[in-house]
Amino acid sequence: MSEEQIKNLETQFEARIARDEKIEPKDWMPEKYRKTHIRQMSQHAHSEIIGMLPEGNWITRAPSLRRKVALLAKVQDEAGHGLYLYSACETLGISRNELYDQLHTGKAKYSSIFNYPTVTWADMGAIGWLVDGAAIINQVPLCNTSYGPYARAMVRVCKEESFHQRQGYEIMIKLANGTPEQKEMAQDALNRWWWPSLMMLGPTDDKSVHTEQSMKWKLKRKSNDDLRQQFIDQTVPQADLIGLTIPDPDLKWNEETGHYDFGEINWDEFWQVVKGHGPMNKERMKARVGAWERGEWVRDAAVAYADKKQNRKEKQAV
Amino acid sequence: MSEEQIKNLETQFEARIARDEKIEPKDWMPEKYRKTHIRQMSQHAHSEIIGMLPEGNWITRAPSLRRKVALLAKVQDEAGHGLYLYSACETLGISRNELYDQLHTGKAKYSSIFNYPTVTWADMGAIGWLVDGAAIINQVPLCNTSYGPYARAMVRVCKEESFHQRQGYEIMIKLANGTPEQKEMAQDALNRWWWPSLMMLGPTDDKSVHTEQSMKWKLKRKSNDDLRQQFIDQTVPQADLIGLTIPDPDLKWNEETGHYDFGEINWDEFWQVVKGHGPMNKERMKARVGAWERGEWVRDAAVAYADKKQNRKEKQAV
Amino acid sequence: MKNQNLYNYILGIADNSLILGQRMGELTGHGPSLETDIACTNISLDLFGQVRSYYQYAAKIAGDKRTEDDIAMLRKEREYVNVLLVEQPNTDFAYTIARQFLFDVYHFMFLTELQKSRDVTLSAIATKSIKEVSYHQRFSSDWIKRLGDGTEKSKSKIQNAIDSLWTYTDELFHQVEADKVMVGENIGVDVTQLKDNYYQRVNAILTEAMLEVPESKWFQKGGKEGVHTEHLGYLLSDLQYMQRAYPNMDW
Amino acid sequence: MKNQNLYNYILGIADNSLILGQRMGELTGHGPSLETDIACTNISLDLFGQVRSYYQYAAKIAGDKRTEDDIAMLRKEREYVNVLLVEQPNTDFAYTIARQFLFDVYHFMFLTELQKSRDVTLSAIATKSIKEVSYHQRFSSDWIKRLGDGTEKSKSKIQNAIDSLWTYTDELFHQVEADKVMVGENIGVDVTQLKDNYYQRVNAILTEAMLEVPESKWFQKGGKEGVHTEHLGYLLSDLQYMQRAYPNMDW
Repeated sequence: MSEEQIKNLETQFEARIARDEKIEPKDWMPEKYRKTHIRQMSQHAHSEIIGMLPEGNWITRAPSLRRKVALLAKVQDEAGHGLYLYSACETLGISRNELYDQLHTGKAKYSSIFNYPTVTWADMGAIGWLVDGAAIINQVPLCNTSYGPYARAMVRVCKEESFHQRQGYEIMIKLANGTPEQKEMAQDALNRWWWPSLMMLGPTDDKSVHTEQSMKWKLKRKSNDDLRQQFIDQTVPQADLIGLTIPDPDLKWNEETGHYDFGEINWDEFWQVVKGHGPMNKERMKARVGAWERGEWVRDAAVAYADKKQNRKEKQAV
Repeated sequence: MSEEQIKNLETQFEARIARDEKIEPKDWMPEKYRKTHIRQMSQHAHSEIIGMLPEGNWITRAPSLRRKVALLAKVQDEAGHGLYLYSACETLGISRNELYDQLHTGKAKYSSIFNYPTVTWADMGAIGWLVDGAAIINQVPLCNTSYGPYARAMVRVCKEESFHQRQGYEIMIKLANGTPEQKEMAQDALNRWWWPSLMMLGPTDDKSVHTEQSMKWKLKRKSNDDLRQQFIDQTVPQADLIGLTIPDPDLKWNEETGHYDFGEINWDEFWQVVKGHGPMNKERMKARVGAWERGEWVRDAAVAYADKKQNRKEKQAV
Repeated sequence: MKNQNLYNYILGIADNSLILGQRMGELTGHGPSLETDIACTNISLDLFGQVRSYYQYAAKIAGDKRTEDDIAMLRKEREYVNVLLVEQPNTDFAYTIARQFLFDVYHFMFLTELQKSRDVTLSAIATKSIKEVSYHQRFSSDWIKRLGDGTEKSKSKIQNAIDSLWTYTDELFHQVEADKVMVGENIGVDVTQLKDNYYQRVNAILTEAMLEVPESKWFQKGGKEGVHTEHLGYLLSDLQYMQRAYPNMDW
Repeated sequence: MKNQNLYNYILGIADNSLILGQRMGELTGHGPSLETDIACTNISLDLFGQVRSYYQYAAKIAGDKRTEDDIAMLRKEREYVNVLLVEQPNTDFAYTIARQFLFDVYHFMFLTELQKSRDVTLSAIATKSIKEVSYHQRFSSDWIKRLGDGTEKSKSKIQNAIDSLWTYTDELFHQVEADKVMVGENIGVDVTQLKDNYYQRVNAILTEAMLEVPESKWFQKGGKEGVHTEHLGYLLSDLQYMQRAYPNMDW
């Protein structure tokens, strides 16, 4: 194609997006669009998969059968989200194995929040309430993103995430209204997960890359700082309601702006964790890569069996 | 050597034993004496090593620090007994690796009692009281056995075993005098370990092989049935003293014989366990062989390092 | 308790699902592929769902203050009456599949009969559960075939797992006192009647999977009387941790 | 409590020995050779012996009904203040040795200083313990050399273990509030002063063992504030099982 033809296609493409039309896998798309989507969608898929580990850590020790069932269902949903998102990613011409390979070699990122350990049961509440809460704020706008398969996956993901968020908050309510020990456990979890949750909304706008292009493609509709403010404004009253204290002495309602002012985020910690030096980065990768390597013979067997079955069918057909 | 010379040596040899002289590694001995001793001593050594597993199972879960320390010390003693006995065995010209190989391939036996699981803490008491109790009855006569290294090893072993036996009984006393739950735990352990302990003294005399020869060599000084009776007569009053009930409805004092009469032993179970079909035979061998295989690279490294060090010394000497 | 036999009978059913569910739950996030991970988590979820129905019913029968969680998490090891099979560890995926398969075939047959129970609650639980268990059985049987007729390595691994776990199959058909009483009252299933069919079905699938049917006639037992292998204690330390460390709290 | 700082300070010392002792105790019967098995069991035994002295003293200071066992086994995970290093699992013998070595070098230096404590009980415990720890250090250092300068495989395994555990070494030299107060009272050891010597000594042995000294400057912390890695919870389920399941009993 000539440069002019490409330019032309690009203009039509941008116009379609501007008209809120969905881009589908077989449609023409700029290479950068494809690459950016693979990066973001796979990062999202990987986050679901790695995100299974900190919560999986409490399945065997859930305090009641009801909570155990709910936790199992939640972690299973996350695996399901991973599955849709990998499938959506595959529509852009990359295989699941390539995506895994990027994860396992550290080439692809996943959400840094999962590099913190889950040290008490209350962390199951805090993750649902705060981490899923922040995730939803990031994700709801993506239900209207321009790439069709991603938008449709996100509709389903958001519905379930919002259920998980309520479930997490409900765990916190129960603890906060429980015995002093339970309330302390809830407060401790809030103390540990609050700041990492704020960091989840991404670096401050002046440090954030790709934002303008992503806005145009509807991969992003608000800036990180706006999303963070939305998360804080939404979460602080929820904490108040159940008598827990946000661990930020600078937090206060600002009548003028109609928002909460909040203290400084430790971005050094954020970048340290992103670079792989968080408390659990190595453990998470070890668990993931270990499962993958231990599973190799199983996957090989499934392929060999399928091949044999196919051969037998073909022979019968002859 | 002529047959006559050998005959002559044999006669002198038997005479020495009859005079209660010790046979030492460098002394001439009949091949059968050597083989019988290797079999018995290695079986004894293997029993110490495998015997570490059922008790090792409770080290991480011992109910108090005092008990944990005592249990660690006890299991360490068992490893130590294994060590002396393997060394004593090596004096007869067989290597430790050959002995291990016999154990790991199932060619050599170990005491069948260790093929039962330790399912509660009280089993630590029952093993000390009953299993070590039965072992001592088997072993005390061996302190005067004819083969010097074996006799000397047994002196040390018996001293420690008798300490272990008291320690086990003390655990049972504490439980029997404890809460109803603790007492129940003690009774349950007695119920499960009583019959296997009786079986530990070996098959009934009419089913026992090698006995006559072993008597002559002082490898055995009483028959299995006599030892078993001694064990029962000694243990029943100990159970009575702490209010536990021996799980044998046929058990009763016989004024005439001056011994306890007791019920029939389930020899089918005994032979089943001996043949490898006990509850834990496979698990014990799996644990043992697993540890050995996982340790191969460690042992290889130690050898390689020692060789390098030796080479360096030799080079310096040149 | 008015109906101790019924109570014991329910525990005899439910403890199997509890312990197997716990074992499958250990694997979440660590499966050989995302699809198997989801399936194993799903089996765990189904089993715990069944467990809740059974223990809620048992708690009702007990008629005192005990709850489903008390029954699940506050007994002593010697009071759990699951068969030894289900407590065996996740040594590798072959053991996981073999354990599941050897249990599923039994479980499906058992629930088929339990649907006919004179006890309407048990019959209803069975009817609800059998759909789930039918899926479990399909999943584990399919994997038996994939592994048995896959590669040399997978064949050897699954054969080894089947051989090791075989010794725990006979116990599925043992009866304790409560079982006999409940059979007599047309509430319980006579498991002794399931045995021949069980081995026929298992053998057929193993054969289809190009595997050898183990010949050993030596079987282990004890679980139904609460005498377990040394694996159960560690499983219980985790299962019970929160209820033990934070007694008498709501979650 | 009259002397909460001293109490906390003692726990800060003793929890390390408790958790490391528990880890070493897991290996009993499963070592690569009978001699290493005995040595690891012996280290566990020594550490638990020390733990008892410390907790008995702590219980005395607390002055209420609590016993050494309550302190050892009835705290919540967030109340254990051991360094993260000692709770890391026995991944293989290389990890076991690397963990032991990285702790022993610190432990020996620490006890050397603690002998000078103004608190006579702590000083006496240190004097008694240092003989044992001197043996531990010799054992682990010797094995670092054997593995580092043994075969290709052992070199790679021990290097990998050292690299992985290195991130937990810096925390040994952190001070919590109680540490600072106790240093001020000439009771506690100023661990910040041990750091340079520690790395010198560790580096010297690693170099002698033909191993690379890790260059990473990123370190993990949290243990001293009770925020542990996900490994500790499982260790505690076992450690606490009996005390939790059978509360208020004598053993």
